[in-house]
Formats: sequence, C-alpha cells, structure tokens
Amino acid sequence: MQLAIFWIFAFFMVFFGALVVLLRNPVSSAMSLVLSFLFLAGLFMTLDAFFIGIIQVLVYAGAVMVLFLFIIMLLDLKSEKQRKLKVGAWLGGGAVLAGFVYTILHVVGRMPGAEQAMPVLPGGVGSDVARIGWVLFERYNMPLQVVGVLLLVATVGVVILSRKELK
Amino acid sequence: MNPILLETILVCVGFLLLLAEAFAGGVRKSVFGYGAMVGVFGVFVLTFWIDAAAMNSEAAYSVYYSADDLAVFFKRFVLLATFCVLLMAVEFAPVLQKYLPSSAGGAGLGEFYCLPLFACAGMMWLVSATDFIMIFVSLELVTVSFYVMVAYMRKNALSLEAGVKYLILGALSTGVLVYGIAWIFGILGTTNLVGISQAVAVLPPEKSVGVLFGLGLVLISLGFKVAAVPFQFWVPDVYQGAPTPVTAYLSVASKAVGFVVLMRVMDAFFVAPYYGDRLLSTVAFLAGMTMLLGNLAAIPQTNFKRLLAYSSVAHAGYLLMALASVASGGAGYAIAFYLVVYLIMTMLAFAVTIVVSKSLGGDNISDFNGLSKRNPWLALAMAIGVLSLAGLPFTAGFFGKFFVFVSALDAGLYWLVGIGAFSVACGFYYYLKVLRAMYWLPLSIGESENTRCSISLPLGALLVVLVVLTLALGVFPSPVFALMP
Amino acid sequence: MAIVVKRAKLSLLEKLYFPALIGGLLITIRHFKNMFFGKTKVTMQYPEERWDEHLPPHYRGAPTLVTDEVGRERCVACQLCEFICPSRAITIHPEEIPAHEKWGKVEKRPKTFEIDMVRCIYCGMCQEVCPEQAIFLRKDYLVIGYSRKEMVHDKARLYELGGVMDGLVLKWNEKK
Amino acid sequence: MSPLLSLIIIPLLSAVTCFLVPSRARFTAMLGTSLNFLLCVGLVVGYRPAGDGEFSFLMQWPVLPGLGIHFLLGVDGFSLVMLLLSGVVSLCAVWASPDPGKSPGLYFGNILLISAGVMGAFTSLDVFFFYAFHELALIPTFLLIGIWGSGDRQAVAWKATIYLAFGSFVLLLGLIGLFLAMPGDTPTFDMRQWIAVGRLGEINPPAWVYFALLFGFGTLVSLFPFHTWAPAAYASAPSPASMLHAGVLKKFGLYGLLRLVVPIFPGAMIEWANLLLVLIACNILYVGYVTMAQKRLDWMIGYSSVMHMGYLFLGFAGGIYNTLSLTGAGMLIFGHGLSVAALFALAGQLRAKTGTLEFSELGGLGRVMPMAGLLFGFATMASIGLPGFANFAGEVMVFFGAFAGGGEEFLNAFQVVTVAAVWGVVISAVYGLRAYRWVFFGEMPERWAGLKDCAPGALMPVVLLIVFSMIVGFYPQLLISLLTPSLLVP
Amino acid sequence: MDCTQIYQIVMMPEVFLVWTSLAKILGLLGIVLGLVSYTVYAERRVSAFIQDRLGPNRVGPQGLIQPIADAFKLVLKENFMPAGVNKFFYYIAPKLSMIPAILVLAVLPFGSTLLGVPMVIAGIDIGVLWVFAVSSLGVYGIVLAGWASNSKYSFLGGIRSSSQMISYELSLGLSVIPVFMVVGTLNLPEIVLYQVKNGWLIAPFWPQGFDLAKLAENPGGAWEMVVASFAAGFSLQKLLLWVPLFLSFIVFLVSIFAETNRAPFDLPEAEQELVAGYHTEYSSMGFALFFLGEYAAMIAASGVIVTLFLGGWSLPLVPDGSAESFFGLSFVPGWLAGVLWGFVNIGVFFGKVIALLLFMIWVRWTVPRFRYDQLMKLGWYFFFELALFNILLTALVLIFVP
Amino acid sequence: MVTLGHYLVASGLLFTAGLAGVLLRRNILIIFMGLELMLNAANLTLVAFSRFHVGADGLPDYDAQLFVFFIITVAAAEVAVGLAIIVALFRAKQTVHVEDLDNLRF
Repeated sequence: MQLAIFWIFAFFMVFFGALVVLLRNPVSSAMSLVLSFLFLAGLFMTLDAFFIGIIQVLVYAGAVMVLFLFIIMLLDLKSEKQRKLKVGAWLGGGAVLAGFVYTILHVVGRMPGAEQAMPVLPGGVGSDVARIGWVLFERYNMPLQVVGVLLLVATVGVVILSRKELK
Repeated sequence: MNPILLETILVCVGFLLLLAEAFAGGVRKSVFGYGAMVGVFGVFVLTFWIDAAAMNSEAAYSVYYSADDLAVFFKRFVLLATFCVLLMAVEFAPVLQKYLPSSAGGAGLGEFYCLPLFACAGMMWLVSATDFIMIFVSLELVTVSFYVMVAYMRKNALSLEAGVKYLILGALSTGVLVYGIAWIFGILGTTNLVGISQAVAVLPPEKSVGVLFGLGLVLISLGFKVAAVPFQFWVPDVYQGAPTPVTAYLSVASKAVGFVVLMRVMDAFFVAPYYGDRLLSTVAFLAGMTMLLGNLAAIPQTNFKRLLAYSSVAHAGYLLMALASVASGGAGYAIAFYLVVYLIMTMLAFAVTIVVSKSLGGDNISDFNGLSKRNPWLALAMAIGVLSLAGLPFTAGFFGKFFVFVSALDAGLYWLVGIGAFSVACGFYYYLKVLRAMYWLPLSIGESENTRCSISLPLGALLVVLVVLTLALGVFPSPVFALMP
Repeated sequence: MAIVVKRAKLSLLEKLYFPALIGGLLITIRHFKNMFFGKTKVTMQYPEERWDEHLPPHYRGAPTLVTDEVGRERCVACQLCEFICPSRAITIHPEEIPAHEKWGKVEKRPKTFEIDMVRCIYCGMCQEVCPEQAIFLRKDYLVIGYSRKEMVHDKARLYELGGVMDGLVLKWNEKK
Repeated sequence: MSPLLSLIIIPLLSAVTCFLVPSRARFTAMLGTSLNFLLCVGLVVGYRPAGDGEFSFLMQWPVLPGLGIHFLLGVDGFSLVMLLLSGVVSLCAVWASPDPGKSPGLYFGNILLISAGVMGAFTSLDVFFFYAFHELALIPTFLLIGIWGSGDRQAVAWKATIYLAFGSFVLLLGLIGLFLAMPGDTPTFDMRQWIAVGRLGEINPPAWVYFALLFGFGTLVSLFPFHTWAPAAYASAPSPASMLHAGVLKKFGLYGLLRLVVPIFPGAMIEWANLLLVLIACNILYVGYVTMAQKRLDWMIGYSSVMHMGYLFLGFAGGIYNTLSLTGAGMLIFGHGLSVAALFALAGQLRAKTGTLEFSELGGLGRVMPMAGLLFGFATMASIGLPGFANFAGEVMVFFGAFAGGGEEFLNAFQVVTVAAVWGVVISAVYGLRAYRWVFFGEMPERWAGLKDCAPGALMPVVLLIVFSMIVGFYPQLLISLLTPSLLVP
Repeated sequence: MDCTQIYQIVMMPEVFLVWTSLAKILGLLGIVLGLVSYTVYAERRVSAFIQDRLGPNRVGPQGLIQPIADAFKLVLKENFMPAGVNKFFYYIAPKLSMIPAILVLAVLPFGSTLLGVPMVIAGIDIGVLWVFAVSSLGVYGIVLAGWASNSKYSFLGGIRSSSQMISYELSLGLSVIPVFMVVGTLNLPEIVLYQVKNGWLIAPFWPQGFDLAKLAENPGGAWEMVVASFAAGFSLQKLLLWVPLFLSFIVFLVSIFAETNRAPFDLPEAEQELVAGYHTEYSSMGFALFFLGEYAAMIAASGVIVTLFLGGWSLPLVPDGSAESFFGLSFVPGWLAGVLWGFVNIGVFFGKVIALLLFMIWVRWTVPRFRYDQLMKLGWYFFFELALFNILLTALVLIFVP
Repeated sequence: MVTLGHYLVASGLLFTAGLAGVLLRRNILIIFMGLELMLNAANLTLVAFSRFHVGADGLPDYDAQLFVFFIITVAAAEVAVGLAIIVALFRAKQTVHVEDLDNLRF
C-alpha cells in the first residue's frame, strides 16, 4: 500500500517534472510544475511531514506558480517556436545530466542506510506543526529574523523593479 | 556589547531610513545615502566594543552564530566595503537616475542607499554563521539584495541582462547548495558545522560517499559565489551590466564572504584527512584553472568593468591558491590580508571609474584615453590602483600576492605557483592596458584637455584615503595584521 | 479641453466607509423586508392578473380596422396608412367595388389588408393619417402566435379585432 | 637616520616635486641627482670597512616582524660601488636628457623614480625591499618608453615590461623559496643572515630555487635566451631611460647573483656550471655576431650591452672558484655601466640632432660635431675594453679569474668559454669601431652640413662618465679595495 | 458468512473508517451541492426582493424547483467551443475551479458527533492550512479559463482574478493568526471545541458552563444560571481579546469576499466592463461548473468563517452529540438523544452557513463595485497592515493581560 | 517496503529534471521553473532524511523540516524578485530568451 502510494506519487512527480522541461507551451510547463509540486506535497505527506506538505502546496502551488502563470500571461508568451536546435548544447547538457543521474544512483547505491525501512513513529505525539513551531521559535529564531529581512528586501526590490513610475 | 546587536542595529538603521524615505517628501535623497553611511560607520565603530563573552552561551543562537575573531574581522571588512560603496553610490546617483523610470527627481534612490545596508547585514550574519541553515539564509539575503541592486537600472538593458544572468546563476547555485547540504545533513545528521566536524571525525568510511557528493555540490555552489572557474561565466556580464558601485560591492564584499564561508566549511571537514586531501586537491585544481582562465580572458577586454570582472576572477584564483595551501598555516592570514588589499584597490579602481563614466558617459578602456592630461591626479590614483591590482611592490597588492605565494610555496604547491607566475605576467599585461590608455594614448578626437572630470569632495576624500592606504599598506602592512584573527 | 472635476473632500466618518456601508445595508434590507412582507406592491402576477381593466384611455394596442354601425367597411383603400407606416408593416391591395355590391357607390375598397405584427411598432401614425377614420389602435396587447404567418393580421382578423365604430364623421355617407 | 635613507628619499621627493611643479622639473631633477651624486661620493670617501661581511651606515625599521621583514639599509664596499655608479649615471642621465617636450614633470619624475629605485635596491639589506625597490623602476620605464620613446615604442615597451615583470616575479618566487628554506624558527629576510647561513652551508634549498633565481636575475640582466627584450627597449627608450636602465638598473640582477646566489648555491653552481657556460658563450659570441649585423646605432649599442653581460656572467660563473673573478665582475659592472651610459647619452644627442640613427644615413659627422665625435670615440673604446678604462680592468680580472676557475684540467669548459670571451673582445672592437667609422667618418650626406656640435651642457655628462671610467681604469685599486672584502669566495 | 461476521468486518477500525468517511463525503457533498443550487436560487430571490421584484417564483411553489429546471437547461444547452481556444485548458479550467472549493469541505467540522462518529471528514492537525492551501488552488481554474478562451474579456478577468486572489490571500492568512494564538491549534474541530468551552471567538465573553439539560432540571433558577455562566465566561483578557478578534473577523470576512470574487470585489467578472469575465466564452456545463464552483467556494468560505469565528456547530444551548437526554423528554432514549443532538448540531452549522450566505448576497446587492486600484490599495495598504497590527495586538493582550 | 533509497532516487531524478530545464531550455521562465524543481528536489531529500533518521524520542529530525521551511520561504522571495526582473527585462527588450541576451559581449 505504502509502496504503491509512493510509486504513484513519485512517478507522477518526476513525470510532470520532466514535462516542465519538455513541453513547448509555457503555460503547460507551469501547470505541469504545479502538478509536480502537488505530487511532491503528497510525497511529503507519506513522510509524515504534513506541515511541510501543506506549506508546499500553499506557497508553491498557491502563490509562486500563480505568479508564474500571471507573468506568463502578462507577457503573452506564445509557444516557443522551434529555434535552431543546438546539437552541441543538447549533447553537452545531456551528458551532464546523464553523468548526474549516474552519480546519484551510484551514491545512493553505495549508501549504507539506503535499504532501511521507514521507522514507525510513536503514536499520540500530537501535531507536527506545534513541534516545528517550537523548534522554529526556540532554536532558529535568528534565521527567522534573517528571513524576515530577506522578505523586506524582496518586497522593496519588487516594488522598485516593477513599478511603472517610481515616486 | 553582545555581538548580535551589530546586525540588529544595522537592519534597524536600514529600516528607519526606508521609513524616512517613504514619509519624508522634500528631503534630498543624498541625505539618505549619508545617513546610511553614518549608520554603517557607527556600527563599524561599535565593532570595537563588542564582547563575545556577552553572548549567552545557553542561548540557541550561540550554536549557529559565532563571534570569533574571523567573524569580527570580516564584519569590519564588510562594513568598510559597504561604506565605500555607499559613498560611490551617492556619487553614482545621476547615472542611476538616468536609468530609472521616474518623474520626480531622485525617486528610487533612497532604496538604492538602503539595500546595501541589508546586504551588509546579511554578509555580517554570514561571516558569523556556523550552521548550514544560517549560512543558507544569510547567503540568500545577500544574494537577493544583489539581484535587486544589479538589475536596478531598469531602463538600461545591460543592467537588466546582468540582473537576469545573476539571477539565474545565483538561483542555480542556491539549488545546488541546498541539495548538497541536504546530502551532508542526510549522512551526518546535522547541519551544524561543529557537529559536522565531530561527526565526520568518527564517520565510517563506507558512509563517506554521500558526504563527498554533498560536499562537492556545496563546493560547486560556493564556487559560483567566489567566481571560481568553471563557475565564473556569469561574472563578466554581471559586472559589466550592474551599476558600478554594485559591481564594486559584488566583487569585494560578496566575494570575501564567499571565501569566509568556504573557509568555515572546509575547516569543518579537515578533521578527516579523507575529506581534507580531496578538498585541498580540488581547491588547488580550481585555483589553477581560475587563475589561468581569469587572466587569459581578461587580456582581450575593451570594457574596463569587464576587465575588472575577469581580473576579479583572477584574484579569486589567487585566493583559492591560498586556500589550497592551508597546510602552511599562514594561509588564513594571507587570505584575509589579500581580501583587505583587494578591497582597497578595487574600490579605488571603481571609484575612479565612476568619476570617469559620470563625466564621459562610458566605462570602456578607451574612455580613459588621455586621462593623465585631463586629470593628472585622477590618473595617478587609477594608476596606483591598477598597479596594486597587478601586484607591483610598494603597493598593497604586492604584499597580498607575496603572502599568498609564500603560503603556496610553503605548502609545496609548485605547479600551482608556476601557473600563478604565468598569471601574474598576464595580469601585468592587461593592467598596463589601462595605464597605456591613460598615459600613452591621446584624447579621443574632439575632446579637449580642458574637459576635466569633476570630482565631488567626499569621493575625492575617499580616493585620497584609498590611495594613501594602498601605498601605506604597501610599505607597512602590520596594522592590518594587528586587526587580524 | 479636459474638465477637471474636483473630488469632494470627505470627512473622517465618510472615509471610514463602514458607516456608509451599514447605511446601505440597512436600506437594502428595508426594501427586502417590505417586499418580503408584501408591503411593496409593484409587480403584477401577469398571466393571472391582467392589465386589461387598468389600461389607460390613451393606450395604443394593436391596429385594427373598423366598420361603421351599419356594417360598412370604412376603409377606402387610399393607402395613406401603407404609405406612412414607418416600419412598412401594412400591405394593401385595393380593388374596385363592383357596382352590384350593396355599397357600390364608391370606387375602391381593400381587397386585402395585412398588417405584419412582427413589424408593427404601435406608433399610431396610420390612425392619425386615415382620412376615413377606418384604422384604430385598440387595446389588444396580447398579439401572439406560433408562427410568423400567424402574426400577419389579414383583413378578416383586423375587422374581427376592430369591430364596429360608430358616431364618427362619415364623409361619404350620403353617397353610400 | 642613516644617510642611506636620504639617498632614497631625495630622488623620491624630487620626483614628487616634479609632478607638482612640472615647469621647473629639469631643475629639480638636476638638483636632486646632484645632491645624490655628491652624497654617493661622500659615502665612498667616508667609508671605512667595518670588517669582512660587515655593513656600515645601518638602519632598521620593523615592517612585518612576524615574517622577518624589516626596512633594513646598509652598505658595504660592493654596494658602495653600485651606489657610486647609480649616482653618476643618474646625474648624467638627467643632465644629458634632451628636451622632453610634453609633460616634463612626468618625464623627469619617472627618471627620478628609477633613480630612487636603484638607490633603494643597492642600499637595502633586506631581501624583500631589495626586490621591491628594483620593481619600482618598472612602470617608469614603461611610461618613459611608451610616451617619449622612438620607433615602435609601444610594442617594445610592452614586451620589455611584461618580460621584466615575469622575470622578476619568478625571481620573487625564487626568493620566497629561499626564504622558506632558511633554517631556524624565526623567519627572516635579512640579507646578512642569508649570506651568513649560506657561507656556513646550513642551508640546502631545493634546486628549483636556483633556477628560479638564475632565470629571474638572468632575465633582468638579459642572459642569452631571455635577452630579446633588451636591445629593442634600449633602442626605443629615450636616452636617459636607456642610460639608467642599461647602465644601472640591469646590473641589479648581477648584484643579486653575486650577493646571494654565490654564497648560497655553491653546490648548484658547480653542478650546473656547464649549462651556464654554454649560455654565456652564446651570450658573447652569438649576440656579438648579431650586434655586428645591426644597421642602427641604438640597436647596436643595445645589443652590445647585452653581449657585455656575457662577461659579467662569466665573472659570476667563475666566482664560485675565486674572488678575482667576482671582483672583476664588480669592476666590469661599474665600467660597463659608465661606458654604455655615455654611448646612450651620445646616441640620444645624435638622435635629437639628426632624427635618425641609421648607419646608412649617417656619416662624416666628425666634421661638424668634433667634440661629440671625440667623446664617442672614448666611449666606444671604453666599451670595447681598451686599457685605460674601467672596463679593461674588469675584463682582465674576469678572464683571469674565470680561466683559472675551472681547475687544473686542460681545456675545461671554463677555459674554452674564456677563450671565446676573449674572442668576443675582438668582435666588440669590430662592431664598435665600425660604427664609429660609419657615423663620424667617411662621406657626409649633404643634409648634415648644417648641423652644429652638441652644446657643452649636453656633453658634460659624457665627459663626466668617461672621466670616471678613466680614473678607475688607471687606478683600479680604488674599487678593488672596496669590492674584494665583500665578494670573498665562500 | 452470517450477519455477525459482516458486522465484525464492518466494525473493524480501518473498514469502519472507510465507510463512515464515504458516507460523510456523500452526505456532505449532497448537502453542499443542494445548498449550492439553492444559494443560486436565494441569490436571485434576495436580489429581487432587495430591488422590489419578486424573482423566480414559477417553477414549483415559490419557485423552489427553479434550480432543478436551471440545471436541466444548462445541461441540455449546446456546449460551444469558440475558435482559437487552447482546447485542453479550456476544457479543464471549469473543473479546476470546482474541485478546490469542494476539497476545502474535507476539513470542516460540520457537526459534533453522530453515533460516536465525529462529523468531519478529515480532522487533521493542519486543518486551516489545508483550507488555505486548497483554496489557493482555486485561482488556477479562473486564470486558465481566462487565458485559454482567447478572448480579451476573459483574459482580463483571469488576470484580475489572479492578482486579486494573491493579494488578498495575504490578509486572509494573516488575519486568522490571532485565532491560532488564542486557541493554540490549527485543528478545526479543536477550534470548535475551544469555542464550545470558552465562547465564540467573535464574542469571547459568551456564556459558558450551562446547557439546556441542566436548565430543564431547574427551571426556576434559569436566570441565575444564565447570569452565573456569563460571569464565569467573563474576564478582562477575553474582553480585550474581543477587539483583535473582531478585527480579525472583519478582515477575514472582507478577504473572503475578495477570494470568492464576490461583489464588491467581483472585478474578474464585472459585467459592465468585461461582459462576464473569465467565463465569457463558456456555455452549458462549463459555465455551470464555474457558477457552481463560485457558490461552492462561498459555502466553503462561510463554513470556514463559521468554524473559526462563529462557534462552528455549537449553539450555546446545544450540547454535543453525547448528551443523554433530549430536552428532558423521558420517552427519548439516551442513544436517540445523542443522535438527535448530533442532527441539531449539523443543523446549527448549516444554519450559520446559510445565514452567512444570505449576508454575502445581501452585501452583493448593496455595495457598488470597487475600482481595481482601490481594490489593490485596500488590500495592500489597509487590510494587510491591519492584520499585522492585529497579530501584534493579540500578542500584547495575551502576554500582558492575565 | 519503501526505503530511503526510493525517496533519494526520486528526488535525484527531480533534481535532474530541474537541471535539464536549466541546461537545455532557452526560455528564462522555464529555466526559472527548473530552478524551482531543483530546490524542491532538495526539499524532498531533506524531508526523507529527516523522516528516516528518527531521533532518540522516535520523532523525525525537525531541524531538517525547518530548513525546508526556510528554503520554501526564501525561494518564494527569490521568485518574486526574479519575476520582477524578468518582467522588467521583457519590457525593455521584448524577449525572454537567453539567446537574445547578447548585449554583453566583448
């Protein structure tokens, strides 16, 4: 059961992830990405990371990708015309990717803990949101502040960069 | 004083300036630039009062925030760099203004003065970070600030292109970094550098493949940040396109903190020779390629900022060489000193570029033609700057190279030193091109010797200080060592 | 030239928006309440309730032809109405009245008289122009049919709708 | 404060003054170099050797004690000779320089910077500053050639500067290697300690250091395969630059070889002597023949100066065996410096007058410029190494020393090369005298008829140089007594 | 296999969970879909009444069968696909707009318990986040419809919708944080239980501590009991909390209007400007799905508001489904009382939802539409700050007032 | 049985897909999407590791989940800024193809 769920989610996640790259229409790419993220969120849930999974949907599928879609539509990007295929670039890129996949398989294959089954969590421990909250505010308060500054900078930046007329 | 207050104060200054900028209508925008400078300088002064003991060792942040000597030194470094950049930014304002879509005078400048403050705070956090989470977060703060600053001149296609390129490459390196950290965390079970070094020491060898994989990815990402070949290809475009003060900032401060992170990360893995050896050889290899390519590619450049970009790659190569020779013990000093002198001379070069490009409207090397006839002193300052970059004795740059090569030779990296010698000769070649333009070549047709570049008082003062520092440190470098960790 | 309209300066209360909002809500709920409890009476339940008895005297319904009190066609097929009709709804084919007919004094009468009710706009110009006062707009508003053909009122139907009209000027009376 | 410091500071200050007040630049430069010259003479006169291997007029400031870098000045006999040479040539260079035309401040300032550089290099006892002061001259040379040079000046300046920069960087690496090889815990750049350690044989630096130093110093001195920058640069450079560079600055390399390499690398020098000798032979014979083939006076002088470096290297190579050879080398440095400076000064004057130095276009100038011709004759003879000039004394000592250097074996490499070197004297006589004839004798093209002889002010420096050369030539002991104690064979 | 075996299988925890969930899903879907169609009907009727009209009253008594007639009409119409559309996305967009609205319902506790089964399909710990996450997906349907239709009106509608929804999601998310700060959980059933105990969040000093059963035992002391329970529920903190929570409620409510594209924020489908916005080019079932999706979203949103602020399924007098007696009526056995109370709770919940729906309809026919820049300004300059400030206020109250 | 390796390979493939987008596509927006894929692959790796390495209390390592939280936040900010830049670029040059970004050449 667990395995089946994993396979479904993982397959579709990777499948739609690949579609992002393969599809010519930017909107299709973006929608594939959304689907990929949704399945990824599903995988998070199979890993008992509900909070992360939901945040994934909320932030990525709900906000980031809408922004993408919005921009694609705003710029009125049509399907990519078949530009001259650069064989060299594709071969080079393909070689890099193949090498990367090989490396990952190699690394995972040689990792001692890779065969380990998922440990069972103790029951009745309550919400993982609360625990993440505790860790966040007790241990990682400072990075949280830094992220706050980061968001401020991003906001200022976006206003500066996208406002029609600066005032 | 608790060291963590430094960044807090800086961020608060930035925040207040932003608010003031938003609500104060008629104030001249340069006021905010000077305000930011005052803030930076104030924090710089405060660094001499901090007391690492004031940090609560029980507090959670003590795990991932360290106020050791290295951190404090580079905090000061970053603050000074920010100060110079802000000064240059105020000077650069008219050029910037030209490329901003604004009706009212000075619109959008206030933010330009505030963003360096946040970037600076990010870098200060970064040099203190001893945990991958903190490293990641503050690195991103810096990077995002730079995205904005690089693309700031948004009516200028060059700046935007630079912004996009920096964005793509920056985000790529972020992705790689995160994936690498994930692997390191996965095998070692911690993101804390101290914890990592403890875990690495007792790690059974059959588990090391994953760590090595992650470490490699982290190295690649940091290679992007410090512009090491083959991850340097974004550098020339971004440097050329970005507003000049931002280029200076990017090439000095961002690179410096990249090296600090690299040092800290490498430090954590040195406990295990398995990683130490591989790391060192990798870094040495990178250093060789970086020096070679940076210098060779700089030779045919005709744009000064682009030239400085490649030269900055080359300097990254020298720094990497020092990093690869940590076995010699003095490498840390060499890196720190090199970065300090690099700060001074690069700022000098960029400050002059700003003056020239503001008056003559371009930053090609040909715009420097005949500068010695126009502004002899400006030309002299530039000459001293580029000669220092080339590493001529009696300039600070020479000491920088000297220490680097001493440590490299000490560590026995002879082949690397050989490449280094070749690179230095190349370096002479292209730096002399600037000298040639300023001293040999006549003015461009239709220009008279009387059209001088005007230099504002603050920038002139900055130039004088930088020249004096370049020369003084070229003769008497010990004050810097006194400040060093 | 552009006309600059000055914005009214709003008081704080007005800027707050909520009082006005609540005021608006109250108004609408009052309407709702009145309607709900049947206080408002504006809508007629049409098929059940009809207009007929409420129609005003000047109501202009379907155009019709009328006969006089003695059953004569008043229309003399002068075709003025056909001519005046703005929507060209009227088609008249005149014919001579055979002398052997009972009212064979005048020369013409409509052989066919058709008003296309799909086109008719109930303007009443035909009535106005008619020298014989033969065409009248009556109070029929239910002009319905299942096909276009049915919507064309022929002479018989027109007379059926129009009925008898007496007490009017009869110019040609003595000749009849 | 040591008088040595003023030797460096005076030209530096003068240079700054030149930059600030360009209109009075020549005067300032003359004043500064004269002062320096007098100071040098005074130092030589007032010098009392403190003992073998000891230095006088010491002063020391810590610069980077952690790495053992100090600002350390001091002189012994050898350095004094070099200082004297620098003083004379600097003065003459300024004195003999034609009107620069544009930017006199920059022009004289650069000359003074070169002067300050050589002064500093020869007075520094700290290897770091010894090296650094030499580099000080690099950029002024670049500018002087590039702005005021003649012919294909830009390419030449470029080539020379890159060559020198690369050579000196390799040299720096060699010095660092040496530094790292120093025994003991306290790092030091003190030349005295290095020499002492070398003499005691306590140091065993890796072989690459020797080659780095040989390559580095060799490039600066234009040792055979690395010499190509030199003739072109000298030919193109304005005469004061050539004078200073060929006369003094170039000798820095030999100074370093004699000072540092001889005591520290006796083993390597013996082991690789044959290689060096081959290079020297090439330097003398091959370059000699190339010199003969030159068609222009400035190129000829440039090549001749490269060729004469062969003698100096011979002295250095033989120096591992006897002091005589070393002393001769020291003497020859002095003599050659004077003679080549005189030649370049005159060539500069000629170029200023005629605008060309092609042999084919010149001829018979002795008739219109008798004084210049006379002095040129003297200078040529000095350069060939005829008796009566300092060069002769030096060459003789070198030949004797080197010939004896190779030991008892008959016809060993040293002897062969020495014989070749003696043949080189003949070669230099051939080209020197031929050039003299082509320029000052024979038929004179019509267009030179209106030429005037050089002004006395322009010839005085040449006279001064020749007089110095003759003094030493007639009384070599003057210098030998200074040189020998500091150039004792280990 | 006899009955007991079947019973055992059915009562196995996993199987039990499956079929009860299925039952709940079907039940809830039925209710909600019915509610959707009748909301459409209500919209028409209410708007008519407000405008002094009668509205649909022909099909069935008072027009109550009208929704069914509408449904038939829509299904039977031609499904017309204009030229030049992106077929795939044009086809899929209406579905995308419907699904999220229904998915939100999964975490809403629409009743207490019925026969011991909690009346929520998935009482997960991250309930509210689920609501936000899923409802934020609703924008895709609209945006894609606008884009795929190859029509300017649709496109503008889609663009407006996406930016509007993103903007208001911020204040939406921020405005409920005070609720979590007060309650301390994201689990929606627990939030409701908190309100049952401590009073509704919209009015935190609501009486607590009495229920009708006790009241029935002692009818004479009713007044005292009411007063006492008021007193028990009252505290300074609660009184002060009322301010931020009320602000939260307002902000949330307004943001919900924007999120569901309801007037006065119905710019994506502004008839006067954009014909019908993103669904201009849709007909038949495609159009119907958009319509239903919009109303389903309204219902879901009302459900969330009810759950978060208005006490969920609880009325102060209504015990949860475990009570032993039903108004003290002796002929009702204990188990039946529980069932009845369970139904009452469900009824209360949907009653509140319907009230809110009516409120939304009422507002729609009262308030004129905002201009686009006003809308954005309101969201970013006012509600965003207000929500932030509100969080701060709540924190201050929670920390400094005992 | 689902093992750690399953998740790691899945995330690795996702990372590769993202990398492919960056390397092979010329549309900046798609490249950017590829970058997001890469970040999310890293997130999956982190969460998988955190779940499979339970601590002494039997719970997953929440540090990693927190890291993921930060990554998501930062990525969102990055996307916002990035898209702003891309829009500005499009306004200036009417293109989002990397091949058209050729003003900066020597």
